[in-house]
Amino acid sequence: MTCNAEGVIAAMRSVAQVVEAHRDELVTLDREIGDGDHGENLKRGFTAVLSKLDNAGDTPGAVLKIVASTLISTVGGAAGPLYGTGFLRAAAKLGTAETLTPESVADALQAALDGVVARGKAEVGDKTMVDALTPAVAAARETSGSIADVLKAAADAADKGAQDTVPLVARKGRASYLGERSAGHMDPGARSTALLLRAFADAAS
Amino acid sequence: MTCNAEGVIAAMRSVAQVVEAHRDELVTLDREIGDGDHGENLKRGFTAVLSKLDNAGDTPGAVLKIVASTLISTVGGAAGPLYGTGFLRAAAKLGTAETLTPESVADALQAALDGVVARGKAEVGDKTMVDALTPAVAAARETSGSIADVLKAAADAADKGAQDTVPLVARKGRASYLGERSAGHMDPGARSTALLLRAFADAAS
Amino acid sequence: MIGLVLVSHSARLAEGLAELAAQMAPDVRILPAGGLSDGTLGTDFDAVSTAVDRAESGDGVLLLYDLGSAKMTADLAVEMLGDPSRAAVADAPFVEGAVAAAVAAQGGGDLDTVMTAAVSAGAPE
Amino acid sequence: MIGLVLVSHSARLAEGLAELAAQMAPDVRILPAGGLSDGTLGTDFDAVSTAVDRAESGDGVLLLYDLGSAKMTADLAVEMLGDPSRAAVADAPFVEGAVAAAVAAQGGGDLDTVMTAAVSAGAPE
Ligand SMILES: Nc1ncnc2c1ncn2[C@@H]1O[C@H](COP(=O)(O)OP(=O)(O)O)[C@@H](O)[C@H]1O
Ligand SMILES: Nc1ncnc2c1ncn2[C@@H]1O[C@H](COP(=O)(O)OP(=O)(O)O)[C@@H](O)[C@H]1O
Ligand SMILES: [Mg+2]
Ligand SMILES: [Mg+2]
Ligand SMILES: [Mg+2]
Ligand SMILES: [Mg+2]
Repeated sequence: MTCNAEGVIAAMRSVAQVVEAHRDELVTLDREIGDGDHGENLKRGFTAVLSKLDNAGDTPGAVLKIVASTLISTVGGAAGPLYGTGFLRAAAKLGTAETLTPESVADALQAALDGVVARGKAEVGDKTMVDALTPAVAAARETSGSIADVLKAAADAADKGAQDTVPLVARKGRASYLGERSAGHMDPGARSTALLLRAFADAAS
Repeated sequence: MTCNAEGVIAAMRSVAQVVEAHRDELVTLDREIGDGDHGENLKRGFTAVLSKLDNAGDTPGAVLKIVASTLISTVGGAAGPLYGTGFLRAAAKLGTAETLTPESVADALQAALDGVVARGKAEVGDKTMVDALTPAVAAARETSGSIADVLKAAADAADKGAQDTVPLVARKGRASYLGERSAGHMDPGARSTALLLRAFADAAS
Repeated sequence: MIGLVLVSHSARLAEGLAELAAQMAPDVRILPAGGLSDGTLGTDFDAVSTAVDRAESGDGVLLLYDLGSAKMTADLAVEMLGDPSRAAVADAPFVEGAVAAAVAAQGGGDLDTVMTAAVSAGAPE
Repeated sequence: MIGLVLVSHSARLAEGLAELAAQMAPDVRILPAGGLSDGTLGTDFDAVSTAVDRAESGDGVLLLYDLGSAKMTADLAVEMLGDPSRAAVADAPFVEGAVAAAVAAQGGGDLDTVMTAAVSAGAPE
């Protein structure tokens, strides 16, 4: 991907496609331990994002800011303020830089994680998207190489992090109402985080 | 009043009239420290009672049981279960006796108070109808004489009990939400209890 | 499965809470019993009693209420049941308790378990 | 006078609670912000932000919420205000807190007082 605003816009388009393609999977996961709307929430959010992407901004940060505010306004579930805050903090971290670097991508991911944690107060092990995003950020920081390398490492780690939520008992979000019964299911938000990062990685390679 | 079922039915008709006449006063009192519906609640309840009084029963207890279930079904506010339980317990106390005596009237009042307290868990001083009914029962028990004498003593004591709620801070019911601001107003339920007892006393004399 | 009855002064409040709680408990009978039949605010004893009957599918019913006078109506409805041990009134925060109780009922909990879920519910994280 | 915003996943729940709380607080601005614009369950950030604006009459706004994700939406709406100190989100039982907060606001309490009334509200007696 080109590492400017246009590249981020193109990446967001493929994220939206991936979300659409995995809508039903995310709904099914959320039906097991939540209210069954995570796929629909994200689909609604990223469909709205798609409609805002033309001329969304001149810098990666500006584009992510639009993505953030659109998700906040349209997702309608916990994922709205969480991903919204994540994209917002990433945008702020990138500032007015015209292009991304491997380092700035890792920094942006770190800022996104910090934002999600500030918003939702979840810790690793609570069976949330934080369980996918935390190892993703660590992997991104440890990886040297291209932006594609950084994002691929992040996506791989997020996949594993999402898988690792299966045995956990939820302590945050709706799934926490289920107590022990939440064990044995993958957290839908962790899964969607892994999907988003994979879409970014694929777009960058 | 004749001390049989017919007399109780006649007394209930005048209670209904008194409630209707004092609807606005009770609404105004309840607007100060509650939700402003006590007069309307009781009017709705006793209007429904009126429609059930023809052939309501052959004993005072049977009549009071109809009154109780009608109030429970129609009042719609705290006064419904409270007065309903009071009348129900009074009815049970009177059993199948064909006529009232001064002693059975005092016993029935005591049973009504016990029922109101069991239902609402209020103590004297909490600024509720219990503050009118408690002294009324004590006065009824201490009075020897006719049924009219017993009920007049009860009504006089209830009037004073209701007046004495003015400076109190409410600890039960909606008025308790107001805290200190509930002081300086008469409790609407204490006032309606005094009105009911006065109507009974007048009917008996 | 335990059924739930939501006793409220407002029809809309009870209905809205029923739809919220049903989201995570699709198989639980959750019966709203809110407002008076003329549309004004208040609790309707007969509506509550009917809702308790409808919520019962054999394992018992938990009632939740919005304000103190609704609790008295709920208590009375339980006392007047043929078998009062088949239902219980939870002293729980109305919304938080109803959602937690619905999830516990969906999980197959008995009346005690569902009651405990309701009364120990706080604002979720 | 402090205004209130009731952030819920359900339009009916928020509206019903607003009418319940208004009973004892006729002069308080109590704005329901429940559900998504398509009528489904969820929290609508833009509706919450608009409600905060409308609830503000100069003294500040308290927001209450039904479930954790509604809290996050409420927090975000406050942070995005021009002056975030003009509003606050109460970690309180939704129904009980809203009624207590409404009464406290009606009594002329400031934002701290109304917040305290909300968070210390339990099931009333
Ligand atoms: N407090 C929290 N911190 C981090 N993530 C959370 C939190 N609460 C919920 N989540 C994430 O949000 C996901 C659910 O999102 P979604 O279904 O869109 O929202 P809702 O639960 O409001 O229906 C969960 O799977 C979890 O990953
Ligand atoms: N727990 C209680 N115990 C005794 N009396 C109570 C209790 N709660 C409320 N009351 C009485 O009920 C009266 C209010 O009745 P009403 O206005 O009909 O009901 P609501 O408060 O539900 O609108 C109060 O004035 C008080 O006397
Ligand atoms: Mg969901
Ligand atoms: Mg949802
Ligand atoms: Mg009232
Ligand atoms: Mg009322």
